[in-house]
Amino acid sequence: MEDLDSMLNALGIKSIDELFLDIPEDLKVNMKLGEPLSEYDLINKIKKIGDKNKRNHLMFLGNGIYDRYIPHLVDEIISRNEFLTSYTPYQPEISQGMLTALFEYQSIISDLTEMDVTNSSMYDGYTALGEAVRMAYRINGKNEILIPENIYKSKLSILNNYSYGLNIKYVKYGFDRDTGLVDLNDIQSKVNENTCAIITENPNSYGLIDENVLSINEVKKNSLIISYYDPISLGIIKPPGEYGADIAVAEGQQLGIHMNAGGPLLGLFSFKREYVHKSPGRLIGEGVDKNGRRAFVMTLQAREQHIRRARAMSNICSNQALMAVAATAYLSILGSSGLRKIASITVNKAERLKSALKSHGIQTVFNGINFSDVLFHYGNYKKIAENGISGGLRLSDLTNIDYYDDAVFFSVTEKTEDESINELARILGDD
Amino acid sequence: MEDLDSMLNALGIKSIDELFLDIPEDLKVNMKLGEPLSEYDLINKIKKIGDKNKRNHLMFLGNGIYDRYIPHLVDEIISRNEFLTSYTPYQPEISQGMLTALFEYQSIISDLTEMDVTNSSMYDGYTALGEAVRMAYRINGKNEILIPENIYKSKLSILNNYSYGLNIKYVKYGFDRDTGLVDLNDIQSKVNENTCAIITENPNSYGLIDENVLSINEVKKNSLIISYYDPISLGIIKPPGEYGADIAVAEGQQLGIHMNAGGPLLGLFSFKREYVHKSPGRLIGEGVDKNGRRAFVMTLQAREQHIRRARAMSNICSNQALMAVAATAYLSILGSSGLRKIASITVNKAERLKSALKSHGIQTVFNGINFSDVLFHYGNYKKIAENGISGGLRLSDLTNIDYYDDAVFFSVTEKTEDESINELARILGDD
Amino acid sequence: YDEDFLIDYNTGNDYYLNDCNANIPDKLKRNNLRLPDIRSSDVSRHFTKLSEMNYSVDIGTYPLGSCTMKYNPKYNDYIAGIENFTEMHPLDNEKNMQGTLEIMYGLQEYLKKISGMDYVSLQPSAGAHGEFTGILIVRKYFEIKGEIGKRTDIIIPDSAHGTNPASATMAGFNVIEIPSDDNGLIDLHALESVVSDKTAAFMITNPNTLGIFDDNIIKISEILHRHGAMLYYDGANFNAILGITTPGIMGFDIVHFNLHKTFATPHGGGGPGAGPVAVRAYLKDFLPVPVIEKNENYYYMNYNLRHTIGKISSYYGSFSILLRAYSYILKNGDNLKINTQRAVLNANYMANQLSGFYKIPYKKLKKHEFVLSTDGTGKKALDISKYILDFGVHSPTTYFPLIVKEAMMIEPTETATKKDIDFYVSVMKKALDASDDELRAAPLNTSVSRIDEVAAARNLKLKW
Amino acid sequence: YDEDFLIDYNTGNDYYLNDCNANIPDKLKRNNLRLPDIRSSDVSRHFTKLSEMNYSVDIGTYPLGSCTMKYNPKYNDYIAGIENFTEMHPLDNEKNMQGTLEIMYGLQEYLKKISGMDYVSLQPSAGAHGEFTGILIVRKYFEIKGEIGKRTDIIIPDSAHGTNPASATMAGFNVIEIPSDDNGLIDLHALESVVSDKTAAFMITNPNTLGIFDDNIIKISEILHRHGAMLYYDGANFNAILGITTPGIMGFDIVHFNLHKTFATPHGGGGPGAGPVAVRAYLKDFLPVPVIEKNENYYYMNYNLRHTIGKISSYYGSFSILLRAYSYILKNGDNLKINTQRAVLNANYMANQLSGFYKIPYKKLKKHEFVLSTDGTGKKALDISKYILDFGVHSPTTYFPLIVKEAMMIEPTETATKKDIDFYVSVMKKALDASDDELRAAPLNTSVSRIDEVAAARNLKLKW
Repeated sequence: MEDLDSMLNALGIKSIDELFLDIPEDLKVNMKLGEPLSEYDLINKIKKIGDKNKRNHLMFLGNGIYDRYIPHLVDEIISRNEFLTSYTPYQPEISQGMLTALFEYQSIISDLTEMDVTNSSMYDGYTALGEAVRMAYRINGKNEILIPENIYKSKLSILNNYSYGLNIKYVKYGFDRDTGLVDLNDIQSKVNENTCAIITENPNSYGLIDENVLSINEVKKNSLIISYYDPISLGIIKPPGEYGADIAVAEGQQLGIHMNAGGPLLGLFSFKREYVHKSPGRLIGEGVDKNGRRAFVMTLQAREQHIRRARAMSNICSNQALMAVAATAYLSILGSSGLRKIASITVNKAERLKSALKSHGIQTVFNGINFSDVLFHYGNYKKIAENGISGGLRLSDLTNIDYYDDAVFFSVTEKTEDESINELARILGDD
Repeated sequence: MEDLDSMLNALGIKSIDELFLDIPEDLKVNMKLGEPLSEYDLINKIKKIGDKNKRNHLMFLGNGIYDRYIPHLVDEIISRNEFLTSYTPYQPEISQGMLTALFEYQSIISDLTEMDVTNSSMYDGYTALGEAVRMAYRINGKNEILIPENIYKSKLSILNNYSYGLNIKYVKYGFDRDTGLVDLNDIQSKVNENTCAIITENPNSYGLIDENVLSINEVKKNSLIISYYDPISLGIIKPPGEYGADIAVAEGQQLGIHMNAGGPLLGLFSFKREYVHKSPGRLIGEGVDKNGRRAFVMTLQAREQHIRRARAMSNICSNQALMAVAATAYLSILGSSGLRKIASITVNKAERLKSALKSHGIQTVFNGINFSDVLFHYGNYKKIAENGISGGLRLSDLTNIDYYDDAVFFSVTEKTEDESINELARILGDD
Repeated sequence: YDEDFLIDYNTGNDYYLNDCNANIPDKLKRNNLRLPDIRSSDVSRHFTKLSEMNYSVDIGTYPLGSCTMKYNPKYNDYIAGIENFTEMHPLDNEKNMQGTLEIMYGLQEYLKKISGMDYVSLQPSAGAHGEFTGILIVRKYFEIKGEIGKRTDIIIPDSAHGTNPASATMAGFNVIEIPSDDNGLIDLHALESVVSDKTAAFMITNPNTLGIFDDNIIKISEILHRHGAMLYYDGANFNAILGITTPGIMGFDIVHFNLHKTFATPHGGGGPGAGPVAVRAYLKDFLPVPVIEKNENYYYMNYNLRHTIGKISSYYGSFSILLRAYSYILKNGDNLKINTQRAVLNANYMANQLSGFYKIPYKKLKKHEFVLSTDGTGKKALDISKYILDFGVHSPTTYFPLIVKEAMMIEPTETATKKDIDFYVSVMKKALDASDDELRAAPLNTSVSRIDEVAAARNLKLKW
Repeated sequence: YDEDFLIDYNTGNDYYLNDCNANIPDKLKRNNLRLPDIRSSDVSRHFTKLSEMNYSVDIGTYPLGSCTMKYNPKYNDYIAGIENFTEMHPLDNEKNMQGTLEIMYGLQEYLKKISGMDYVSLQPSAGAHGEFTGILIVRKYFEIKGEIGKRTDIIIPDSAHGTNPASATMAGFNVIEIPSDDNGLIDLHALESVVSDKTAAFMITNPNTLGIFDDNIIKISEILHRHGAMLYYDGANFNAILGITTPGIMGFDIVHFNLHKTFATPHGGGGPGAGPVAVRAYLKDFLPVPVIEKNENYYYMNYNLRHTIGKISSYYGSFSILLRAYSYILKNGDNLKINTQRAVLNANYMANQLSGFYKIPYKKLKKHEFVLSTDGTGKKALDISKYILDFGVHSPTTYFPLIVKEAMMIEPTETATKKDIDFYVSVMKKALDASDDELRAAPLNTSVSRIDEVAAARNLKLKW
């Protein structure tokens, strides 16, 4: 048993209460938070709450968060005490493990996107996009941002919040109503000398792999390209670095992170080397120690809040370091061949979903190539709900687009079983 | 990609098959073990098999294996790669972690039992008892072992196997039919100059905390006492070291090890210092390194099979090291106060079970104090089965005792909920 | 360890998946993809070795001031891994998510009580994100009130965390910094002299970063409110007051929490954290949507807040962190107050033990942390922070707060035992006896020695 | 780390449980109980630090000969933790345990196929336990046959694992050791000269501990069977033949497996292992009970074996280890043969690379392992084994088998990459260039230096 009395004695006090004499009595509260529980009772209670969640085998949700298979080694790695319970690596000499892992994260995401630099993580994809807009504004000071007209409403809401304090205007560009692909002419007509940046999405918000996105570079003039991509799709489709992205951001949840009702997530944030001093977030750099040995440190900290305070490039302090380690582990376990396969299986499963639903009379809205998310014409929402299907998100709920009748999403991943697809088709088609 | 060709080149061969030319062609087989699976498919398949197990909330099984709560920290510790995937610590300089942990295990179990020495684990409680008999025989060379008449049949079977090659005779001693406690007079009458050892059990095989066991010391004459105990019970009842045990063994599963349908388990094996050179299994000793620093090594290896071969004290090589670490972690997390509480709760739950069943007309076979296992008169086996109750093991199945009508066991632990007890009583009593 | 990069292993990928090709037009198809080509066994070894080169709460004392590095109980790792929680999609049907929503609702309720506020949003992903959210609420509030053109300033003390001014600027406010008084507290005169009807809010911690509780807090609140401005509570130092007092009773309008500090969720080497925001009733309508509400026993997401700032995170916040915090509160209950008391005892005891050896400026009675100065010892805080690493402990936060010269900011938390503190104190004393050469040479027993950070920033290398 | 014992922490237990007293007569009541008084946070730190002082497969190459230290895939840790398996009581109703029984049945079937035998018992807890079980079966068989008085001998080659003679003695047999021939193989003449109608069995590995496959195996089998004796297969070296050949086709009667070797279950710093036994049809009735059988789709435990030796473990074996082995086989399927090939390639490549530098006696073509001798290099195997520890690798098994002077027995397994092997070879070569002083001083970079084992055995200290 510890000698608490000797601690009190050293302080010359009789009771711990004396340490709170500086708090006026009338500010003190008598808070009731409940009896303490044993660990067993705690886990019992929480498990019972968990049991109220219903997990459905007809799982066709996506649109940003995907139920992909996570190799157990990923969980094993990020549950190592030394990663899990460490703080931001302020003392690099005893934090080389995390620093190296984060440096590898920066490297692997830069390789994946073919961008020059990747920072050591943002909160999630949407806030990363918000930070990208702020960064673009810092780079060229212009104030119009072109955004896709079908951008998710929640994404747009975050953009608005992230530029709330700035003088930024969002201008929407259109899509071809038949193909669902970006309308390059519309972009061209809207780019002007005030255009700060064009936000592109590939796959786009209709779920299509959009070849026109690859050509936005040709119409952007002096503006910047902010590319919002799907990291798994980069296993088979061209990376943002190849089609002119200045800043590339994405939601990294698919890279080894459990869905967890949407958090914690991982904002991937990459950019061209020349913009590094305008970039937000943490950066890990390689250097050497006194003995010339390779060593890693947080670098360019002068951009950050704890040094630059009001003039910092962002206010980020805590970020998603552990999730970045998960993504690094995930991508290295899969390797190039694994990622290519998973991306390919996803495309093929989407095709399978389309043909299964088609054979039950349900049509896609567009004819293009889908990645995970596929948009169908289907109006019997009640049936979706009654059959407890997880899926069938309405385009009109997710976006401001309302000119496609009864357009709903069903999404797939490499985990989607063919039997589930068939079952879904049977249920939906059985009118 | 690795350069396998260069390995083949170095060997001067063209194909790996050439490395198997020494195996005659007619000995080669074409084995079909199935297509490889992805990790996802694997886990899916195994989970589906797991779903075929039915876990019952009316869980009243015990009699050696108990469903106790395991603090998650225990699992966390034994899943550390460095413990989990290491081998026997043959190179102590890089194995101090496991060696220290095992030394602590030896210490903590010695403290728990108040015995001098504990070895670094046996397979399980029953084989530990088998090894204890062999050790007793090595110590005094006599060949009669007194055993309780109500000893579990499976335990006895293992004893027979462990002494199969020795000239050992098992002689049973009796119990008072009313109290269910050891008959000291019977033991006294059976101890003679050939008696090698007396095996005692506390709690005894009827589930009773048996005060007579504490007095066997007084009637043993020149024989040895081998004490089989319940490690959790030592939170409140006297330890074997206090009532004269020469060798004390137990099943350690309750100390932080999941039930896992009965394995892996942990054989606790302690003894008096003077017998150390006759003892089986691994021993970790404290020593110093070249620089005088405290260090741990496997010691007295000359007793073991890899050195002494045919004349070894046992054939044990692999043991239950990781489970020993679990037990060490478990006992240190609980501490003296925690173990006392768990033991007390167990006794109280047993009392609760007795009064609940009694209020529904179901009587205990004995009136003594029970630890986890309680013997009731109850003959409606069908009802137990039909209600899917996990429990109701028959005394006549477990032991060779057949003179108590319809005697069945229901067991409790600190996890047993009062509502479950009440539900059990309602179901059983509702005749 | 001298550990290679993943990309340099080239041991051949062995992750098994059926092969498969998708039909993608060449124009879209990726040609080169260069991910590490490495076996799973090597991935495991790589990260196991890296992890062993990393300090953590599970290794030893980690008294980073204002970071509250307390033990992260392992039962929460189990709980956070329950598949019924981890495998929920955020856009699933509300009916399917009742368990998830119950946890979130329960945590909102706890945080209300703990902060003494009326409503809570769990959405922000980190403390700084909570600040940003809070300040956006301030902005929106004044916008709706028609005062946004006028309310341009946010006042912040010079002892504040750097995130405060950064968040305020990010939301488009001017930051006005005011100096602390001679006691390290808020200088009421300085405050009065800058506060005006241009003031939107005053952002402070209490206790502040010096670990000192400002008992003028009610006066401060009155000053702000008299000018129609708000008082913002930075919850980074909540570990000092949990169960003792609340921002609500102190007169704050908006509060953010750092769940990874006060509520023992693991910090993950930098994150994820979680930074819920609590507000008074009059600000409820401004919170991010959805908030979780309850109707009989049915939990639902309420998107209907009249003046909501909208969304601040992609979904509802860092659920698995929220779950751990909920579980931590549920398990400890009324004992949380005992944790607070112990944290404060530890800080005061440690300050007391060091006080003859280092200057510990300002008021003697500390709360959860204290700041010492190496000024006058002839040693630099930097050198001492490196020297003590060789003894298996983590250094304090150094050179912060900026108002103390050669500052070392120490927060032992309730996890530190007397033994830990006594050892730490002995190491800190030993550092004073070390020669300049010894100090400059330190650390010696770490996986790398002191790093040339200036060179690393000059010759930027940000990828392998 | 200089780490205190748990018992020396005295930081105060903080494990929360409601207090409670049981009514126990004083006579029975324990008065003193002295377990460590330590906080959970300190328990976590203690074991985290200890673990970092321990080498493992997840750190690096671990080529202990005959131990088959291959990578233990992490998916198996997940699988072994599935609560539907971990939380089953062994005495539960058969109907409740269908999942558990299906796994056991499935593994029995796999092991039959892999061994070429007819029946399997999963009950033994380790390899040596499997040997003991096998030899008990031999004993019981001859007892039933009425020959036990006569069949007193078990023959074992001098290159055998120590467990073989120990297990044979334990079951009450005399052990007769025969020398190996000039090729390190079984000397058929020596065998013929000792085999007789007193012989109960011959226990061997093939390939043997030198890693050499004995192609006289069919002759050997004939010799034994001609004398009415049995041939016992020690499965420790199974990693050399899995998928290539089987003990069945080689003529063995009884086989044990070491699942923790061949089937990649983690060795846990010494255990738990699992040592299933497979036998030919005529021995089925002698197996321990129960064996798992199947009736349509219902799995059940068959206790009805006429001559069963009874029980050898408390219940049915190390289920969680069995589950991992099952899962490993199910996942890899036909690729297991590729693992075997790679293991053999690795051993031969490594032997080849070292052959100019160390003597590698006997036949050149190895299987999964090989033995080198430091004899002639002027260095002791012990010194070299300590020297190489400083390079972050684990040493080979030293001074075994006994028939090779200054032996180092090396088994890289399929986990070793070319890079691993090349590095290991370079370190082994470097050791030859080290001075005697350097060798004797080694290891230097480990948590402790060389330990005085003799003193530790003389001044026995077995508890804190």
